[in-house]
Amino acid sequence: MAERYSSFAPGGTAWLLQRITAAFLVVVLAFHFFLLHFVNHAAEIEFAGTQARMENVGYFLTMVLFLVAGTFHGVNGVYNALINQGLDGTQKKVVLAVLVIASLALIAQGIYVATTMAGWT
Amino acid sequence: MSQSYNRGLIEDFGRWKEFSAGMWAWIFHKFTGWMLIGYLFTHIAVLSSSLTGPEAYTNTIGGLESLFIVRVLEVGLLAVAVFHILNGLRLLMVDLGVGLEAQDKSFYASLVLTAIITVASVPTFLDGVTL
Amino acid sequence: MYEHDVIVVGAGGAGLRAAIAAHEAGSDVAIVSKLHPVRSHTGAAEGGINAALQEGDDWELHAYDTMKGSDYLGDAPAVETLAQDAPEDTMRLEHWGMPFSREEDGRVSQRPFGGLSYPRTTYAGAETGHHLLHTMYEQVVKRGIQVYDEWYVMELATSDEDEPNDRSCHGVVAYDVQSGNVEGFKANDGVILATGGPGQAFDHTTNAVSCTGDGHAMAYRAGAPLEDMEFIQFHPTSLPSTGVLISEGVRGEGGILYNSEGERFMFEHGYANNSGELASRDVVARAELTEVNEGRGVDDEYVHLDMRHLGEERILDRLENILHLAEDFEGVDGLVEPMPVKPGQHYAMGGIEVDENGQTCVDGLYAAGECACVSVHGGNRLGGNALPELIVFGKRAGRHAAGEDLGEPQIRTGYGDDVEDETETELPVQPGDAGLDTSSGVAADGGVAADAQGIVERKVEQARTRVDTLMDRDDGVQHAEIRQKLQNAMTDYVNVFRTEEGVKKALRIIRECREEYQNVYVDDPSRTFNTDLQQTIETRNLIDVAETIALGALVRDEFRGAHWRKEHQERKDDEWLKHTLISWNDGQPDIFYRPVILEGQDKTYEPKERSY
Amino acid sequence: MRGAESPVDEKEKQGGDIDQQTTPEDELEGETVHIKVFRYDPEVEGKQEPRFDDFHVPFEKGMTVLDAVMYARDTYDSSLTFRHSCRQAVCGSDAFFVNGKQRLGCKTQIADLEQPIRIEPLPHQEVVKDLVVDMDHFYDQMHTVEPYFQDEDTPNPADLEEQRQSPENREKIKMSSRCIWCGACMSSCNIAAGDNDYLGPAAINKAYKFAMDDREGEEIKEHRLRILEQEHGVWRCQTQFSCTEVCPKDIPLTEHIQELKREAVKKNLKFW
Ligand SMILES: Cc1cc2nc3c(=O)[nH]c(=O)nc-3n(C[C@H](O)[C@H](O)[C@H](O)COP(=O)(O)OP(=O)(O)OC[C@H]3O[C@@H](n4cnc5c(N)ncnc54)[C@H](O)[C@@H]3O)c2cc1C
Ligand code: HEM
Ligand code: SF4
Ligand code: F3S
Ligand code: FES
Repeated sequence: MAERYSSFAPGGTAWLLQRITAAFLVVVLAFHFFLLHFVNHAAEIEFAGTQARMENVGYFLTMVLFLVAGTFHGVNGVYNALINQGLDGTQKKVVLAVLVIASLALIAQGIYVATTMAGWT
Repeated sequence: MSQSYNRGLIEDFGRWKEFSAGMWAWIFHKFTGWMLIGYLFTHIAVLSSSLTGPEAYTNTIGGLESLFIVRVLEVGLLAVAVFHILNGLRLLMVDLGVGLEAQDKSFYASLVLTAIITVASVPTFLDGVTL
Repeated sequence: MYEHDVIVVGAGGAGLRAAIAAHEAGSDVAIVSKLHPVRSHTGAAEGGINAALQEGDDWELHAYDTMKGSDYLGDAPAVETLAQDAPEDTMRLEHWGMPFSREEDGRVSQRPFGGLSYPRTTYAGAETGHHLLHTMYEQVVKRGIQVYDEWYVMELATSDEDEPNDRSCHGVVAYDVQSGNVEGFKANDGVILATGGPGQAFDHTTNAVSCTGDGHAMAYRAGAPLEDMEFIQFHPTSLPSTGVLISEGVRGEGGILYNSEGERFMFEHGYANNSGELASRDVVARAELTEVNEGRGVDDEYVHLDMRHLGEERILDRLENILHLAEDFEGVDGLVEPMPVKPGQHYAMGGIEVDENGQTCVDGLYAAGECACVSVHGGNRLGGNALPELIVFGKRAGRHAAGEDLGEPQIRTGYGDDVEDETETELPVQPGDAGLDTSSGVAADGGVAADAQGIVERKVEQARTRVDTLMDRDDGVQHAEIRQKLQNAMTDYVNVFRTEEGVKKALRIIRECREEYQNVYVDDPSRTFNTDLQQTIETRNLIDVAETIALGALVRDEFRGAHWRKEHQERKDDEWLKHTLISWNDGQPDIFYRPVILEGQDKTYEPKERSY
Repeated sequence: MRGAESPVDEKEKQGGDIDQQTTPEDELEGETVHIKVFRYDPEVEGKQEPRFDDFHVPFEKGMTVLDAVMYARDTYDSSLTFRHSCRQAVCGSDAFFVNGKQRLGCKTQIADLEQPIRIEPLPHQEVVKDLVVDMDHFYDQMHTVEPYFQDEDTPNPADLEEQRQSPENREKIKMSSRCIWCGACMSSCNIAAGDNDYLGPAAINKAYKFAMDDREGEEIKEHRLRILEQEHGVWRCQTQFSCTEVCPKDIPLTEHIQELKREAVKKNLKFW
């Protein structure tokens, strides 16, 4: 008989967050795309425009949250996909570590860039 | 990995023909999700040019946007994002237990809508770029 | 060699219940089954479990109905035990989580069934057997009882004293279907056979392909007599093309039988003026065949069962799976058209002779469930009485094998001073062993009985030789041919209507089958999952079982319960209030009789005219 | 039909290389059915390399895939191996991969299929021989969810007192209780194929049956949810729906899994 599962690591939190971030992303991603491709054409983007937008604290915060949510959602999605393919043991731990570091780096870099854009550095 | 007796050609090819709507949706969602996260990393990298200075930023963006290939890729990205969003909404509905009977129809609807939105946005995306 | 206190052969309702009971009594028990437990044919039972649960009902009424249904061939101590224990054992199933159908107040539902004076058939949709089987398997999993699934039991390891009553059973020999390895299983305290029915002896049957009477044949060859084998129940409503059963529940809920002329023949032709469609099964089955024989059958083969008038809601609620069955196996939509039905072999009332504790005359050898004959069903089983038998007598066999004291049994077994020898009937052919087959019942080597270990080992050797012989032979006949011939003979001549000439013909054909079997060979050279080998062994068992059915049908020259004889149209209570017993007698079958016990705890069941 | 000994039988005994075993179509009168059956046996020369054998069997109204393979076995090649027993979709032995879909042989009408009919063992499980696959992993997963009723204070059976259950509650678990352990769902699920530890739709459905049964009580329900929400439990399901599509008992598996996910989330939210 199969061993009973002993470690009760509830995966529900990550699952729920994946859904919540998804719901959030729908809104901001649509906004983002619309703003930067339809309202302002991507080709016409200039630093000045970006800075103008970033200086708005609301916009800044939205973008940061967008980044954090997107990173979590994307990286958690990738991680889940790998577990679905049977990733296990040490390999799993290594992958998790790499993904967490990459995410943190991405978020840090992103926030740094955003503050630069806003001209707050 | 699952153990399965090597059935040679039978197992390797042909299986995809037997996929159902739900399986295709899963594959596409996965594919588009990976594209998006890949893009997110690239995107931040590109935006990092602003750290060097405003001109570098403007030039990088402008330079990239003047390339036809980038525009095409952007259309692709839009398609990917739109599908991921629409199917993501479908999945959210499924998670809430709404409209489970129509799960295959909603998948097909996502595909069709994605195609329409993508085609409709081509003029905007390709505006002002030359080959 | 594997070793356990109690070995249960078979994992249907009876086997699982026996194993749980033995386990609860503190025994180290293991189940050996040729199918994974949830594949057992108990899962096919649809209708329900009879148990006097409700206030207005009473176990005595249940016992009375059963006795009457049996046409006074049931043994009262067994019948009363069944009726007394069924309520509690049914309740226990509920406590184990079995999803019974419910009333508004949350209590389990009961419905009317043929031959019952009170609606006491407890059910779970139209899938009662499925739920019963799964619920008990769940309990087996919970208790961690060892199950050897896909192990085919070939023979019993029984000592070889001359008198079966002196013999003892010490285990079984089985082979692992997946690998083909033949191994011994030593049982310190007892072997319980729960191998189910022998339906595959017939061509048109509601039984599974795995219902091949293995337990019957093994016990028979080991010396335990088979009892009342001539009593075969033919279910009046099976689908014509496959034999798939349409539950009696349909008639219980109000389904009506029509002939091709649209007549409700049960009433209009006077077969059962009171109960109509709900008369006991033998009555309805004969009525249908009479209609067909008199030219009022549909397509000259079947009649119609109509439930449309019950309304979609009620049908979906109570009989939903009947709709699926009719659709999937006959292509008929029960909501818009009547369903074609005809009688099909359904149940064997007879079986391995046992007492109320499930024990045979061979020490340490038990039988329970459909393969056993206690006897509660006598000449005819009432619908919904088999499932309670599984749990009541399965439990008793398990407890007794595990060493619990259940009191002196009142029913006697084996050859003894209370039996009467058969003398009158002339047999058309010599039944029994045809010589060359290497499968014999007991661990004989001419010497003194060895110790338990030795007996099992010797049987393992014999079984290995037998398998090798079958596998090594390169040509001859294949079992499928013999099996088909046997099944056809039984369905043609030992069916609902029996004539002396017909039964004799069947016996001759069975003899031919036996002789052909001497040249049987297994074509598949592989040891891995060799179903060809397994079925070849099963076919041998079917021959033994079919022969006892035909022998019983020949000697019993009366009409009782399910046993109808053209030349003898009346029940002969003066002569035939006795059980037919057939003993293998090391290859020279013996027929003898034991009187029926009609004296119950505090009343005697006086045979009455059976009218519905 | 016995006369129609397939000529290839001979070749097989010689262990010759045969990719195509063919029963002569012209010897059979009337309408025939063409089936291509997957063959493999680790022990028999010529079958160690998987191949497909062709059989032509006479068609009859109402014939099922199981009838066809049984006919082929009994008439042409007795070594053709598959599990089967009840012939009426209750024992769950004969789930095969028929024309690219997991189906019960006995419940699949030949008339509904395109010919030639390809019959293979269930994908994603080890093949033991021909159409027989190793079911152990499936059984293990079923056992993992503690598939038995747990309630400590049931009444004494001798009092003939049942646990009350409303008809509505019984209705709620009705579909889930129909599972016959055929394994079709598990075989169809990509996630189960990739992740051996995934409980799989059948086991989760089994747990659903108990978790939703009011007779068991809240505490045990929580215990069950804890088993289900470990890493390889319900969260692995990616709502592919193929399990629901193939289930011969029409159990809404995806719906049940989703409901359990929500139950688990709800339960966790309570602690926040
Ligand atoms: C279609 C149908 C509907 C029915 N409906 C009802 C009903 O509504 N109510 C009712 O009371 N009764 C009903 N019956 C009768 C009742 O279901 C059966 O009599 C009963 O289920 C038999 O149970 P069992 O445990 O004796 O045998 P089974 O359930 O047949 O189990 C036999 C077991 O023995 C094993 N076995 C057999 N041979 C060997 C061997 N050689 N080695 C190892 N293992 C072996 C098999 O693997 C199996 O596990 C119905 C029967 C049928 C066929
Ligand atoms: C805009 C709205 C979005 C919605 C509604 C959405 C929805 C979802 C949902 C519901 C899932 C979970 C699938 C599952 O576990 O069953 C998912 C997975 C995923 N998402 Fe999104 N998402 C969105 C945006 C994004 C973005 C912006 C990214 C990239 C940064 C992204 C990357 C991913 C990835 C990588 C996965 C995992 C895919 C896989 O299974 O391999 N998503 N998405
Ligand atoms: S859930 Fe359906 S497909 Fe899965 S094992 Fe049970 S019956 Fe078979
Ligand atoms: S196919 Fe698999 S992914 Fe979920 S919906 Fe069914 S379990
Ligand atoms: S043979 Fe039992 S399910 Fe098909």
